[in-house]
Amino acid sequence: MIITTQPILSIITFLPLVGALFIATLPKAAANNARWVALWTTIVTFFVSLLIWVNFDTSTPAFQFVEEYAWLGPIKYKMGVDGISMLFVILTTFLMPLCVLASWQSIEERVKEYMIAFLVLETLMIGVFCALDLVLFYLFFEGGLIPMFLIIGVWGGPRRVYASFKFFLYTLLGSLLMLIAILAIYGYAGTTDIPALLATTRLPPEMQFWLWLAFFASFAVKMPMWPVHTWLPDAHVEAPTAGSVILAAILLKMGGYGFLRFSVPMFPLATEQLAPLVFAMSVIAIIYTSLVAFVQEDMKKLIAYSSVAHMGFVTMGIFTVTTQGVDGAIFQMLSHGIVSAALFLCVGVVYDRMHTREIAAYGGLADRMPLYAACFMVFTMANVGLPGTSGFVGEFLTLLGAFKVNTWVAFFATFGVILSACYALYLYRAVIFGKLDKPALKMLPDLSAREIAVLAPLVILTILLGFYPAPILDVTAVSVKNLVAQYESAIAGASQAATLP
Amino acid sequence: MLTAGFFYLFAVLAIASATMVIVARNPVHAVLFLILTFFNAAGLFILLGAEFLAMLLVIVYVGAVAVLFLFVVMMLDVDFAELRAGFIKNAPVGLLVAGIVLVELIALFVSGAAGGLPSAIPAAAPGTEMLSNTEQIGRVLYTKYVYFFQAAGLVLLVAMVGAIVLTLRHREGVKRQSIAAQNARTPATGLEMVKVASGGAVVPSSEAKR
Amino acid sequence: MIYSAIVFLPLLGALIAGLFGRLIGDRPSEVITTALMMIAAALSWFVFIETGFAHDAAKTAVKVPVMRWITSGDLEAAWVLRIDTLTAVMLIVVTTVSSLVHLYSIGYMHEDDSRPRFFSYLSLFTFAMLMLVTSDNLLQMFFGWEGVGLASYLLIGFWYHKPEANAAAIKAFVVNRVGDFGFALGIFGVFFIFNTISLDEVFRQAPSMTGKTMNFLGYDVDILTTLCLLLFMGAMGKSAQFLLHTWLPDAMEGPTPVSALIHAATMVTAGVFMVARLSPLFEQAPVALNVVVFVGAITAFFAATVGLVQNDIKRVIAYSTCSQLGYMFVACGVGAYTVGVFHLFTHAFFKALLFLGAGSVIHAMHHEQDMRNMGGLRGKIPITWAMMLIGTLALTGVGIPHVGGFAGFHSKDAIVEAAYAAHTPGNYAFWLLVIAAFMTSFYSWRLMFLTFYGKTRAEPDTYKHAHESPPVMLIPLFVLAVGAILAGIVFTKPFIGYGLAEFWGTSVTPDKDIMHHMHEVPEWVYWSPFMAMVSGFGLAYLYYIASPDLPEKTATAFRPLYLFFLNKWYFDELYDAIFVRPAKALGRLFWKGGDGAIIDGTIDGTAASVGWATGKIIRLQTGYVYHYAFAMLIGVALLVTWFAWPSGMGPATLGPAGVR
Amino acid sequence: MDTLVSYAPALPEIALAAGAMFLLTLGVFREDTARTGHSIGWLSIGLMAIVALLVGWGGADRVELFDGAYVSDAFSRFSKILILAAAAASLILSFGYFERAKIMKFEIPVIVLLSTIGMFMMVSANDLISLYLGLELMSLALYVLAAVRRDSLRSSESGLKYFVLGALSSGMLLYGASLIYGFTGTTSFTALAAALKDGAGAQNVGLIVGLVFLLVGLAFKISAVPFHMWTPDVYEGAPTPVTAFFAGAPKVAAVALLLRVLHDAFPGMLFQWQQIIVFLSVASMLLGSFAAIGQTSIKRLLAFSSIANVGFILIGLAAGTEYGVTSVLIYLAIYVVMTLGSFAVVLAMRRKDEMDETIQSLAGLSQTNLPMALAFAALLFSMAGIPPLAGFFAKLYVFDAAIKAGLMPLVVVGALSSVVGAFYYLRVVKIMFFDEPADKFSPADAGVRWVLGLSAALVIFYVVYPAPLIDAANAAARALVP
Amino acid sequence: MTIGLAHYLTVAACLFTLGILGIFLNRKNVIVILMSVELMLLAVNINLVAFSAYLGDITGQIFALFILTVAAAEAAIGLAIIVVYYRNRGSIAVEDINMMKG
Repeated sequence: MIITTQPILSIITFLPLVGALFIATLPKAAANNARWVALWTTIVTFFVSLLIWVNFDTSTPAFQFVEEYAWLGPIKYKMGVDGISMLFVILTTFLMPLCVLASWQSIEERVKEYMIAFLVLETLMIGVFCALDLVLFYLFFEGGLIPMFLIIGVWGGPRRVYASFKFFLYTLLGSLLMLIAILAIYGYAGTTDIPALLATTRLPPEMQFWLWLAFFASFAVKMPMWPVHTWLPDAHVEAPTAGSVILAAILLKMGGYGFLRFSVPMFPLATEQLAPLVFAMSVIAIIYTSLVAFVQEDMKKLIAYSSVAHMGFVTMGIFTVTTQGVDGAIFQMLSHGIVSAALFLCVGVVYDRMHTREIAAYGGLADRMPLYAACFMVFTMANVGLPGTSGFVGEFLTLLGAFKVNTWVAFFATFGVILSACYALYLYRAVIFGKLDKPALKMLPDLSAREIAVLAPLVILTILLGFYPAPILDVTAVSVKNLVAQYESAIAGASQAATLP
Repeated sequence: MLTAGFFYLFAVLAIASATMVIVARNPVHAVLFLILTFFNAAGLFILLGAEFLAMLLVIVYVGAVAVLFLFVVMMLDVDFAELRAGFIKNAPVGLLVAGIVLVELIALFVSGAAGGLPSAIPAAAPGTEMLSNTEQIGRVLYTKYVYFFQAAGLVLLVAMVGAIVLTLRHREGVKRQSIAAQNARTPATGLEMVKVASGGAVVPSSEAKR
Repeated sequence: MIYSAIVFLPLLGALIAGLFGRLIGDRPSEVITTALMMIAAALSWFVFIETGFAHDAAKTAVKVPVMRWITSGDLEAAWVLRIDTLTAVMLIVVTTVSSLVHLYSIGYMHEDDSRPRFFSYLSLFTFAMLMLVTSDNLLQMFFGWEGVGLASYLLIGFWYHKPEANAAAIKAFVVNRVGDFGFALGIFGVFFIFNTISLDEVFRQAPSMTGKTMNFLGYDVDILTTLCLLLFMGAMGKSAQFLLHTWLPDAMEGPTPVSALIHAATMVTAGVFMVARLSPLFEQAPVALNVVVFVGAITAFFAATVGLVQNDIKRVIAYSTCSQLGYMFVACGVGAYTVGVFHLFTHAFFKALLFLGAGSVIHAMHHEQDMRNMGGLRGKIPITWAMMLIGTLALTGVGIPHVGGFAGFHSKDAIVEAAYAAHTPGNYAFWLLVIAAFMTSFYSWRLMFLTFYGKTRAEPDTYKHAHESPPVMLIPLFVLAVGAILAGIVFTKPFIGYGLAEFWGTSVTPDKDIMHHMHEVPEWVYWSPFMAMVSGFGLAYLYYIASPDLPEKTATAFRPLYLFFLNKWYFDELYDAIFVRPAKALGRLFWKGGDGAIIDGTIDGTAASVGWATGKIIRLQTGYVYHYAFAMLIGVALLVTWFAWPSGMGPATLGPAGVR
Repeated sequence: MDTLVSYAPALPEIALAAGAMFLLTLGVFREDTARTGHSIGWLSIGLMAIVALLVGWGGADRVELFDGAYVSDAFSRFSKILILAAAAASLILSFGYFERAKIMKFEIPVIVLLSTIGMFMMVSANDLISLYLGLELMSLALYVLAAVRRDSLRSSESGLKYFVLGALSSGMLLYGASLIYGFTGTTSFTALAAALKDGAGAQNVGLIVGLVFLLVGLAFKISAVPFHMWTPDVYEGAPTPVTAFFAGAPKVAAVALLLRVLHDAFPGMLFQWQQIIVFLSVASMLLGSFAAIGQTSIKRLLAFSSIANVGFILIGLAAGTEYGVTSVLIYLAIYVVMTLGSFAVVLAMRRKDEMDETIQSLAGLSQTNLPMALAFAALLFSMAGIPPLAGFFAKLYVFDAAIKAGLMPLVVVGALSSVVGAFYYLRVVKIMFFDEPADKFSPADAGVRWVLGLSAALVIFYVVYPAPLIDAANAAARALVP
Repeated sequence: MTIGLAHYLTVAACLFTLGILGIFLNRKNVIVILMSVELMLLAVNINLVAFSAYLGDITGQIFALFILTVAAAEAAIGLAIIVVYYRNRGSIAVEDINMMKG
């Protein structure tokens, strides 16, 4: 194949950056040009990224499309994807054109800068999922803070300063601890090459414990897990629509991805030891944030809290370290990437018209906006986890995995499923149903062609993946199997070593 | 014994006058006490056999630096009535901290906890007994230590340039005699033909511009 | 192919009406969905006959693989249609009632301006229900299970302008979710124990698991009992059994055809279907079966008591449904699954008939549903009256013992007999069912009398304009009436009679003994439901025809009891107090208290203390040289002291300092 | 002739000194105008360029001169190049400012040159006396520079404060040097290292106290807490280009000197000085980060930021390994670039010839001058240590070095204080990007724009090709730590 | 009673401490601070000369020599700065030198 000889991942990663540089050279007034360039850049990136899906070999857990160049001495520039990371790349490239489209009209000021920030962010996000070196990973992981900070702060709502600072400092604190852990690994193993670390390095249990906690600090904040989740509602509420979309759909997934890539395989003993902690936090997240979501008055906040709850399923699934749990967690992340993105886009649709996100300001939109109501219904149901939507598969699998490990966890998490129905339907009812008696709403137009173009792919994917999740599950299967097998052998090895005198 | 006597004389006087330097209300007195301190220090130097440095201290410090101090003190014309050396509220704390450091240092020197203190002035190193202190310095100053000597020159250069940059003023309003300009004066530059409007005043063009 | 067509034609209809409804217009949407549904119904009958009456000794289920679904490790869940007799019975029930309701709705909904949506929902519901009944694994069943829940939610909330409708829709969904919570846990448990969720495989392994225990929530519990109870929880939710019943009466906020289809004939019976489908599993778990009997009996009794005093015509029927579902569960619980399914089958006809008839009444009365505002309608809408009468006769189980009667007579009486034959403690199941049968008769006739007899209490204007429904609404009534009359007589033998083994094949595993004992109950037992029915009718006649002031008096005399029944045993209030409001309060507490005060408070507090520290530090920077010098001196003093102290001296200074 | 050739390694210093004196003479004989100042300034920059070439062409080996008082090796060359770059850049930054302040005197570049010689002596010092003389040569010049705007009360006050405290610190340094000399009998680093081998000095409290005093004196120069107090006031009061100069070259020289002393003279007392450095490091990071939050003047903010940065530099120093030295040098280089860029921004904050140095005056800069806002934001994020900007790598290396040396707690403190630090950098970004725009700044001088652009570019694109800096720092560290 | 090295060091330490004290006890006159600095340097010189004598090594004295030189230069610069400051402020009281703080 030609593809394998090309640095395809680097091309995908840095294409958006090229687009951003191109936009930077445009004259200041050319807002529309900036939009179009951004759109085409993201679309081209998406189609190029499809090449890796097409050429992906699902029969091996090894990293594919690997590139390696000298960089910082022993620290290499190394990129590659496996079954766990590949789909996140696709998800990112897939959502970016939609984000650009969603921002088409809602962003009127400083369009050029906005598009540059987004494209830079895309580069960094793709990089996170492709990086095969710890330092390189950290670089991408952390670099995303800058554009996101600006996106929230410049184009955000009234409390954007508070939100952007909270977002930035919260995540920075977590990730600095991770950086220290990365350096500690580097110090111990003498390499930061991820495949090499995964394959050969067996860290001592004591060290695993601390490293696990340090990585956890970073990923838990990013996820975000209870009780370090409070930055998320604030960030979501203040961010512009596309910002929320990216935040919910991709940035949060970096946490889950990090758990899968680092915490579980590199620190299996610590994972086993500390999994109960994660379970407790996950279950609390599911129930607690669902209840909190139920009493929200702001649409975005409600969805943000629901994201926290859904991420609870992800962490729970990952730390069961069962095939189903991990499969489910990955699927849940991808599905949530689609669904939460769509929900935020839906909020954006009405926000663009009404400039308020207060739930009480709406009601009876089904009258004026039937198409919108239909789309919103699909995503609401996916959020609820209705079978036949993508939201179900992940939730089901994670719960299945959890039941194997701990019935209490499964019990409470399943209970959360009831609560998710409560808040999601409450939101839908308050916004879409009811009498259309608010005068401001009477002249609302239904979805425009552009909005349909944004939402339609998401509707299709939501339902398609609900009925036929195989494209995702097949890709992840081998890698997940390998992950679980490695983990189990590590645990077994350790307990064997412990029984020896 | 005699050495000891002189040592204590110089030491006590040095410390006492140094104390006076920092507590004297009148800065002129302070400078004078400083000079006294230097003299006593020079005495200590002589006890230690460093005649050259002792002389240098007297000549350079007392002769130049201290006088410079005195000069500046006078020049600045500070209202001495205002200069009270009143102790300030947290002086005790400062004294305490300084006292701690001092006690620690002295304890260090006296107890011999600092390893390797030579206890007596050794006999002069072989081969150098013929040389006076000044000769010894002279032998190495421009050979072994030429680098430092040059550097010290640069330090002094900086001091000179710096002092000039900071304090030298070309006063703008002051008219000075410029002989060259006077000599170069010609009728063309010195004379100006002015047409006087009837009822107007005679205004030189250089002033008319203002 | 046929099987696929039956299942997917409704989906096709739903998609056409849903996606292109506004494009192609109202009428085409209606026609297309209805036609597709009728084709499906016709095919279903064909399949039913082929499957149920094929003379094949070792009947096994036909499986039609459709598509892969979830594959993850050992978990293999595919989309497969499984056709056996039980499925076939359900197929005809679902498709027949559904197609009739479709047809009926063309008339009933003709004033509504979003008919394509309505028909799309109906077809969608039917598709989900068909997926449920044809499921080959628990996950697909769960899909159908939640799918019908969705459709139910959409249809109850179809008139989304009405706040009550919206509330009822959410209530239906959420309460069902509570049941599904158990169902889902049950599926997890099944997979955990059997490592598969395929029905056949689970059934094959089930006997080997009897008596074994597993750890669940910290307790060692019997595997099969636990799993069955968890799964049954789902059935309780869907079939509106006691404790999880509250959504069903409220669901009457939806359009009446919906009530007929979903909340009488099909969806609510899914629980019964599930227990029957999982009979091989339940048969191994007697404790679970006892629970099923208990819940069923209680529901049958409880719902009937509430039905006695309701004034809304649809709510009476709704409670009746609830009660009848209790009967079915009792049948299943005692092991007489086929009896339960038989009642399900007959009930579908007459209950749909009653609902559609009630719809016809409501239609005639311009959407008046309160029976206190009716009366004397017999002359105005005679055909509807006749149909309702047939339905009532079937429901109350009118028939001549040992000869035959309306549908309900055959199926319901069989349940009562089975309940007796099962010898529950004190025969409580039997007695509760008999009492319920009496009450059923009473409230059914009460409904008839209040609606059709006596002097009208309606608004004169409304009464004047009351008119018979159009043929498109009446035709379904006729068809259902035929079913209500004949279903019992025709199908008793294959369903519960001596032909049952051949008819059911391997699709249901009934308890052999119960079917045997059922036919050998004492004569008085055999007569008891008949007596209950007759006395119920007599009492109703007394109260509502002979001396119409009696109800008032009774109500006053037993006011607390009356209010207790009228307010549905105060379940809504109870749930509101112990679930809904605490949940909201908790949510608010977590939000303001947990997130706001504690978590953000900590963070903001940290930020504030940083600011505080900053202020302090800045004040150290006084601008005075002597302070700066002092700071330096302190630094020096600290460092010197640190090293003068032996601890700072390093490893080489363990001995006395200064010793060389 | 042979003697002269043998002085060749000291050619950079000799050239600088000769050049400085030549330029001084030239200036004296020219009219005392801004034009003269300008041309002497450019000539000085040219001289620095030539010297840089001379430094670069020096051999790779370690050469000792003047009876071992002077040493030239890869380490000194690395530091000298950095010093020259920083000094030249701050000279470029200074022209416009001095011209507008009407103090464009030819002496200023000459004094800068003289102080540069002092710094050269510092990084090449191999003897306590050359250490002291170099330090004083530099410091005296700096005192003058701080007060050079002599009609300004702020400038003279900052000069005065700097001088008084600087004199105090050099007194302490000398006291330490005298003790060290007394307890070892030598002032040569080479001899010191030999005498203190195998932990011989560890028992000697007098020596340790001497080391403490010496380090205190040096800590003052790098403005490590608690010897930092002069920094904010002097940075604020001194003319901005001078502040830029202060924050760059002298800091490089002082840190290099510190490295030189600790690694060349006291490798045997690592355990002792490590404790001091750790203390200074923790105090500097925390205090610098916290105090910066409350600032309203951008110059004071940068002052505290530089204090915090010194804390991070000291992390690498505390490691006490070759890798630690590498990390410190990398940090220094990146720090110099960031600092000069930031001061270029400060110099561009001018409205109608009035400098406005409050942070608030940057409000909405992204809307009035996007390139400048972006460049400054890049510098700020870099200082906060956010990848992929250069500042991240600086922190990465010092953290890594410290972790490899087993100083995990120190690194954790470093991480925490960089979060606090990020807060105040972010605040500036917030003011530039989120706030409503204030009035436009007057167009910046070409020199300022060039320095800003170049430093921003270096900070942003360092990630692409980091190898040269790493290689150079490695070589330098190898030279220092055998 | 012989006068040993410790005696000289003690004298020097006293002078040194007095120098430091002078810097932060004095609130009124900057010039006194300069004098305090001179005291500190003097203390250093005593140290160096004493060590030099007791070690029999001339380096200490050379060091002291350079310190004297530099101290003179330092005094010159210091006084120049004080003069400049005085011209601006009209005072050299230490308490007045606090325009910049925080």
